[in-house]
Amino acid sequence: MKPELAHLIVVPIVLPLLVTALLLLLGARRRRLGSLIHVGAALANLLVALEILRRIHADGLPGAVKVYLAGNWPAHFGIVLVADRLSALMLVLTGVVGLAAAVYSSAAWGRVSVFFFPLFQIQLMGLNGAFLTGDLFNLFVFFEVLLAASYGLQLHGSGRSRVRAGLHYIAVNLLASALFLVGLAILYGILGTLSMADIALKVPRVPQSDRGLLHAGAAILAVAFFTKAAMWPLGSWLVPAYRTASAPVGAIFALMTKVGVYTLLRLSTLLFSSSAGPSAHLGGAVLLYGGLSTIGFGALGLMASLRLGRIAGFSILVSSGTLLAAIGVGEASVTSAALYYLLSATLAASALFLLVELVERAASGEESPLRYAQLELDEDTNLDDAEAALVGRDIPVSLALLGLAFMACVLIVSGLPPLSGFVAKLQLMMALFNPGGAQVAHEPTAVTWCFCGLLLLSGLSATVSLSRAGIQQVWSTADHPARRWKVVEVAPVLALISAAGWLTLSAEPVLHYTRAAAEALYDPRGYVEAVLSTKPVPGPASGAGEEEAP
Amino acid sequence: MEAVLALVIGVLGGAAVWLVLRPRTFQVLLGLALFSYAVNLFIFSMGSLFIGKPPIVAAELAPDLEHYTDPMPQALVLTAIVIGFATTALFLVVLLAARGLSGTDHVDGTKEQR
Amino acid sequence: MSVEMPLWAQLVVALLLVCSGLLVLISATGLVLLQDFFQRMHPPAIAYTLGSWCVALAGMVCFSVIESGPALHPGLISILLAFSVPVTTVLLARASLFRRRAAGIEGTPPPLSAPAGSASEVESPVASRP
Amino acid sequence: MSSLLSGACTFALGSYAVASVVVVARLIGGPRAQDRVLALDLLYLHGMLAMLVLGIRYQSDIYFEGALLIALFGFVSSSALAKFLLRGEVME
Amino acid sequence: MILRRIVPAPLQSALLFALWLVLARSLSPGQILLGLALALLLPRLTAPLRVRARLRRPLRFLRYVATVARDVLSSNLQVASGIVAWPWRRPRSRFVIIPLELRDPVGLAVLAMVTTIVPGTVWSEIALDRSRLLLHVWDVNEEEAFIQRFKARYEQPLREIFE
Amino acid sequence: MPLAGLLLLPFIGSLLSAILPTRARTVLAGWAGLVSTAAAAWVLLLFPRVKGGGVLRQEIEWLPSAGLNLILRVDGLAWMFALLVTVGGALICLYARYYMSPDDPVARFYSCFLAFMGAMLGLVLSGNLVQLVLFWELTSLVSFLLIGYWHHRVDARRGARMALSVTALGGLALLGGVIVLGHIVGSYELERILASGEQIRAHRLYPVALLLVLLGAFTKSAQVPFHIWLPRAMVAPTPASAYLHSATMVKAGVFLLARLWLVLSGTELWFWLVGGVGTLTLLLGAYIAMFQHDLKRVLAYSTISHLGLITLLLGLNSSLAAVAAVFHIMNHATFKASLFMAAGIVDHETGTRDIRRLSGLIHAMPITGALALVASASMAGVPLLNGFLSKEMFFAETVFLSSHPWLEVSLPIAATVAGVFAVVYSLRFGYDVFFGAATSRLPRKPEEPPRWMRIPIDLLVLICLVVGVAPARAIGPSLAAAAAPVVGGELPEYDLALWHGFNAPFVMSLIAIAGGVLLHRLLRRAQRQGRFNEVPLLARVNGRRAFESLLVGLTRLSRAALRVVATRRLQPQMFAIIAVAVLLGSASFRGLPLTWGHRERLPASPAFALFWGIGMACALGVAISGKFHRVVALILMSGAGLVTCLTFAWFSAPDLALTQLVVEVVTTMLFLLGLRWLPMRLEEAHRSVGLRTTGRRARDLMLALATGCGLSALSYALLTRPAPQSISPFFLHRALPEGGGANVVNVMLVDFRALDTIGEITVLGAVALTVFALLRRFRPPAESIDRPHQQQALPADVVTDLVNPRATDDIGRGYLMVPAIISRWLLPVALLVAVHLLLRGHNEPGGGFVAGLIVAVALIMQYLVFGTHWVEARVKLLPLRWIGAGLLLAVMTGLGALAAGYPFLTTHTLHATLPVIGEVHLPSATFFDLGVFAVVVGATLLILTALAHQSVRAHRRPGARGQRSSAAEAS
Ligand code: NA
Ligand code: NA
Repeated sequence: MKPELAHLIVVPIVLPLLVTALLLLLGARRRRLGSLIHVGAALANLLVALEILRRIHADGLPGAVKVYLAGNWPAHFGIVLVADRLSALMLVLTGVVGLAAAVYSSAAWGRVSVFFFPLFQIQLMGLNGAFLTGDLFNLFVFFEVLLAASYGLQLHGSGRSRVRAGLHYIAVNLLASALFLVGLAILYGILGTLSMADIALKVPRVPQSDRGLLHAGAAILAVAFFTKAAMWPLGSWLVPAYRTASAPVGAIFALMTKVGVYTLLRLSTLLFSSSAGPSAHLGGAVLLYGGLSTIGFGALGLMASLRLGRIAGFSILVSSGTLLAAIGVGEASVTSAALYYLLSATLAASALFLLVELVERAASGEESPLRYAQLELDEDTNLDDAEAALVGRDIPVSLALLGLAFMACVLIVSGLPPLSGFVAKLQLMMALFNPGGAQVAHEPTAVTWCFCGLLLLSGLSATVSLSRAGIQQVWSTADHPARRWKVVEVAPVLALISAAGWLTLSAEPVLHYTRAAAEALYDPRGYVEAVLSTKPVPGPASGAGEEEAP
Repeated sequence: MEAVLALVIGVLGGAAVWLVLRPRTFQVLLGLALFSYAVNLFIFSMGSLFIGKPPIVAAELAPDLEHYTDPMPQALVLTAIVIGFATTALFLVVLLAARGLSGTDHVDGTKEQR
Repeated sequence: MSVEMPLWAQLVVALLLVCSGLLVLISATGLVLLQDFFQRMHPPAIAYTLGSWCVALAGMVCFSVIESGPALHPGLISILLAFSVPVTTVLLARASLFRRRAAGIEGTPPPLSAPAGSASEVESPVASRP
Repeated sequence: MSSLLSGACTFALGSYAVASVVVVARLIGGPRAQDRVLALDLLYLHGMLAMLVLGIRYQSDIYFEGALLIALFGFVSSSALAKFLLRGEVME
Repeated sequence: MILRRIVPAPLQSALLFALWLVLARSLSPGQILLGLALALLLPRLTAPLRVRARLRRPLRFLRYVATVARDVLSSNLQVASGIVAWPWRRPRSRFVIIPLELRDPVGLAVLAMVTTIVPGTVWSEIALDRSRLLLHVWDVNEEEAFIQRFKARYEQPLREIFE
Repeated sequence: MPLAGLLLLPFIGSLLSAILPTRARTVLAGWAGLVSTAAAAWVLLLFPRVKGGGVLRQEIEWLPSAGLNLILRVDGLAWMFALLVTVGGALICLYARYYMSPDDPVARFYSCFLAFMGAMLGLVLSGNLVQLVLFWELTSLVSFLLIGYWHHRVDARRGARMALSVTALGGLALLGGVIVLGHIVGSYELERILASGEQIRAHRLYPVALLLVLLGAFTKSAQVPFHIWLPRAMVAPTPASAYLHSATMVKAGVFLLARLWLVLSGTELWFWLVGGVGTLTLLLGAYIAMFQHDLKRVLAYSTISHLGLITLLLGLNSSLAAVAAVFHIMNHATFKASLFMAAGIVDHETGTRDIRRLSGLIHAMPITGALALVASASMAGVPLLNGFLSKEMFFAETVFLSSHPWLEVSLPIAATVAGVFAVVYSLRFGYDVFFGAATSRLPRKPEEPPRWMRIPIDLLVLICLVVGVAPARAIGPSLAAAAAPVVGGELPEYDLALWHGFNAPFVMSLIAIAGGVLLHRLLRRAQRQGRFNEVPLLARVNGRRAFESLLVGLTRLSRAALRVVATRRLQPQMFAIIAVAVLLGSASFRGLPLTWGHRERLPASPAFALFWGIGMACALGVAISGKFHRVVALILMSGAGLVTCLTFAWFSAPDLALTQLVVEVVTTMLFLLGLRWLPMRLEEAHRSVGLRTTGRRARDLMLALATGCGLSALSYALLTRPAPQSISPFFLHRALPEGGGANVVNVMLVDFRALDTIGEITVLGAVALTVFALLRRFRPPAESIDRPHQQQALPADVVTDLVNPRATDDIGRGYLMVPAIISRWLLPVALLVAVHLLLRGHNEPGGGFVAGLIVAVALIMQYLVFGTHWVEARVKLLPLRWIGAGLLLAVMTGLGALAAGYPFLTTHTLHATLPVIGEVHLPSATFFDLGVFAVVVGATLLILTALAHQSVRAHRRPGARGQRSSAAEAS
């Protein structure tokens, strides 16, 4: 890394915080300037993330890892920020979704409360930090940062159902955070370190008498992440909380379960890699079966839901389950496909959350979908007797775009061609059937069948449910006179969809990238070495160079 | 003494779990607050506990774990205390808002459901 | 810990500590033993005053000897206590009076501020918190 | 640390502990809220005294600030409780 | 007058300065400088909430403090022995209404502190017009004698000091 | 020229028409027709190159690493379908120009239409099965848009949705099948798969692959029971129906069967599944078609029947049958498309499609009538028309089948019966509409349509005739080219002649025609008498209803299931989280038993054992009293907090003790502020506790016990273990020389782990903002809007010392006089102590957190005694600024290191020697700690004062009694 840009890694954390401070000092008076700063910061965030990704990828090494020693202390003593391919990918995803949501929110949401923008920025900071940190406790802190902001954002606007959902959301997350701490404490008690890389080094050397404790710590830690990733049966909180959140918040929340997934992926590959001795691949089965049941749960929920908001929530559950199960399989090829899936699913879910609000704004005052479900059974109109004329109706451009965007969301969420959702599911299934590549003979196991079946089934149930809700809520919107949507509201949706479209077209380079990321994950030596060998900048403050073994 | 301390942590945790599973929001709040005591003590007990060996280095003592207690868990607990306080405050306010909006202090916002 | 105190200092400190322990025990006993709330408000004063003064004095002696210079800071505690304890006591006594009047407990004096004749500062006995 | 001093410290600490147990009987048993508040206030005092004695026992100054804080702020909780009992709200 | 502007509350500043030195446990020039700065700064910061009172007779006040300290000791013993003797002899605790002449709030606050730290008396209620005080007394034989002694010993000096 | 151009052409056309003026129907139709015609011409020009079994191929890189590239591949079969698609498209464009209403914004229609054409072309040209699936689903999607074109109609929306749901199901199944095939062969390329027939059929997974692929094909080609979507899709504009539901989309299924015939057929399973479903569809479709009254539905069911026929042919495992199938695909496309268009014209001209209302139209529109009659004759299998030829081949195949004896008998019978039915429904379409007395009771007066609207029908009917009369000359080469790839290049012997002699198939045809005419007479008579207006036997079977019921049922079922596996209630969720943690935690010790360590135990201290006993008692007390005695619980919790604090102090953690202590105070204050708004819960005297409640409590108690024991065991195990090889000596070692502070914990907070601290203050700030925002919209419970009962109990006219600080400016009155003065005295002291702790924090216990909390508490105490109004009238606190400034200071301190070329948060210490003071060390960490301090002050104040403001707001709220009585209170 060029020295003058060595600090790039810390920017995704510092920038939002700085903006938060500025926005707070700016106060409520200068809204326009505030929202300008807000959007500008989100844009800068994306650009920085892209630059980090570009640099890491440009390295070309299999285990390209950039390490930043916050406070100039050597890795396992101070807190270290690590950007590898996976982190960079998540940063970019955060950047894209964050920018879209920021632009969307600049339309009106800031006006509702002066705190929306600061909280949003804090949320970004938390997400970025969680993706970057290489320290277990710092991870906890960034989890708390992003959760604290998310509490505020979720509750934004208040109202009965929102507060009720928020109460559950907060209670569940507080409990999960407590478990996080318990698990983390046990790991520290056994290993004496908090640096993830250092932990990875020490896990194989844990004496047999301590290993049970180590596993218990890891298990309790995992339960916290399971909860945050909304694994069944710990994920019932998700749908109400996400459904009631305002649109840009829902969009950014689409990322939040992914943080849980990311952490599970990061820690399970780092701590329990194949070189972890007796602890290798610990908990894979739990992840796998938990993930599968989450997919099933999500599919059920999709089938059962009539409202778009709920459907969007359940689609998040499905994606979460898919990712968890894919991680549980523990194969680089499957993980690579899962990473691609993660990108696609997150973009689609974010777009969907933004869309839901636009649609619901237009369709407010419509008949309730529940009544619609009743209607379906009752009448049986003959084709001829329908009163409506056989003359098409005009669809305003904005609505047409929105309709197309909605359709694109449906396609991606349910994995129908030709968009990225299809590529993702295809890749996943191909990888599941041939984890070692097409040429390597491999007998599909029951799990493979189950996984693929659930993938297809969840796709079907997404199709059925989204088309049902879409027809009811999007198409019928066309009957109404033109709605007032602002460009800044429609544009982010289209941008997210376009990003997904780009994913489809550039599937090859993206998959190339995710493959490299996944392979690096399953061979964490590069990560560990890079982190532990990074030297502080020599100078008066830190007596660098004379680093000693712990 | 270790056994007693472990017992304290267990009792705090058990009482917290009991409260967290209760149907009244205020009980859940108390439970979460108690749980943070338990967790803080739990983290704290991970460091080697010593009496009278605070991690405040003095020139005459060799800076090792013989003469000072482990500062790391303390730093962690300190952060955890503050975060715990913040989240408790938040939960309290949300609880109040929920009580005001739903007219009941049941965690699900529904009337009696015992 | 490196400094060994002279015997007289040890004796003084030990004596003060034992005194403090005994006083605190007595005050606590009083708190449990006594039947009436207002009676129970008296014993804690022993711990607030003499009980803590003894310890503070012991601390002053001890640290003065160790640091071979006047160590006044333990005494600060006693002074601060003299300021802070009255706040609680005043409010608590007033609250107790109010609650006893509200509950209609025998032997509670009528409010001082109300004009003569109005017996109570509350309209009717209200269900009060335990 | 001589055995005399440490014995005295142990005695004082023990007395505080026993006294605290006795006080906790009021804290839990009440019977009325004002009793509990009074007991809590006293419990804080015992905690403060224990810290001071620990300071003497380990001849360390680090316990002093804890005691100072209790002396300075121990009353805040109990006054707030008392005011709550009296007025039903802490800040009017 | 310039001095007055720099040090708006000299007594408070002095006490804070002393407090700082005690807390700092050091008499180094740095700490003294810092203490001075704080002693000047803090009264300014808290000026809107400062208690405006004048200690008219400081020496009388010191004597008063000594009296109270002595009484604390004796009352401590009295109450402690009362508790120890409780199974055999019940103290005659009762409420006593004390007619007040002291009206200065600061003086009354000091009186409240005194009654609190002297075991055996509990400040219970003060009339809105500050004319009467309700005290709960640990052990009182003759009410009138107690009232007289209380007024002479605790109230009268405060009137001299603050009014 | 690359094939990609052919594929892209319709898509480009589609995009262009989307942006053309939406009502320029001539331009649009012309454009779409031009595109289709160009594509058709392109396809036609390819014929010489595929005629002799040649294959055109173009590969475009997409996902080379996964072995997935876009491969465009034209062989005979693909060519034939491409021709159907493009020529059909061109004809339909012309037709649609006249069919669609001038008021209709048709740009969308043509855009979708061309997109569909592109998708269909992509499907038939796919040289890669994954790509085939891709375009397969694309056709479903675009057809969804076309069916729902008139989306303001409820039937259109439903029809579209049903089509999408069913075909999407099939598409996903097909995807699964393709994945399995790809797994078996090791490639998704069509050529490799076609070459691996043996391998596939022999593979263990063949049945799975077959089932999944068939599911895809059957749904698309409307085979029973997935046929239900097709009749409902008739709500599409007729041009779309004519295109999608005769020639193209519904043929995708049979195209797939033909495409993979070489690989998948030839097994018993194939025979029974494909043949069986085909037969069933053939018969059922024809049967239902007879009784339909809607012209388009007759056509729809007849299409189902014909698709069944094709499927059956493909299922017979005979290459001759496969050839017949291909032939029938072509024939069906011609006559069915023309029939659809004719139906459209009838509908367009008369305003109805109800056969019962239509009669004698031949008089009004003789040419259209004639064309329709020829086309329906072809559909009925009348000789001299193309339909007859392929049907004859079909009859022949059923007759010459060698299989089970009963099948050898029953299949020809079934075929004949289907033939009879076909004649009946053809007559219903042809005879019932155009013959008989001309009726005048029609919505519109019928007349011949515009000439150009009829041209497509003219052409198609002409093809029917030409092929029917001179099959070998007209279609022979194309059929050969199309059929050859299906059967693997080796065409069986067949004779495309009109007359094969008086053989069994011919007899069957005769029987069918005769029987059909007879049956039609009978049916007509019966329907005149009002009978058989519903489908006999199947009247109650309603496909749409069944589908909707299925969906609603599924929805209900999943809701029921969801109630079991998910919950909207909090308690089960919390239970699940804890239970899973306990379960997984204990499962970790399977095979690795939990043992205690051998660390030297701590010296016993009865005093602390007692204190801890108090802690436990308090905790249990909180658990017991939490429901009804909130204040008690709060007090007890403070007790537990104090014990925690003492524990910290005892075990050498002075910083923790300090922080815990102040946090304890603030928390108590916070809870009390909250309790003001939480109406009291009164314990009911005789509350009966149900069995369920008891059970749940027992369950919760068990979990609480388990968690408690688990935590105890874990902490005991770890407490007794020797300390691990910790990284902590490093901190002890470096704190003073490099961190510049002796208090290692503080140095960790502001230096080693400063990033944690940054996050932590951010959390605090975020929570404060959230609390503030939430409380701005706070609506208190109805029960507590009024003043607390303590205040209400005071009669307004009674003079009391219990003054409300809101009501008076003179706070030196009443019960608050003494607290007010003392707390004002203590304020500067507290601030001094805060500064003391802040400044010494780096070297001794203290630091920004504690200092900040102390300042906040000191200020809050002023609120407590003076009330919100009084304080805020005198002191401007601006907590938001504190938070912002604090964050800024902390971050800027961290960023300062960047200027010196060090990483974020690197500490620098300023060493200076000042005149009087001497040596001064000023670490940058001090500024960092100052930032922490500011955030803590701001956040704590913001949270507490926001709550405190509620009392003020409630006071102002209309309806609150406080308003009236407060004045009296003050007097
Ligand atoms: Na007293
Ligand atoms: Na540093």
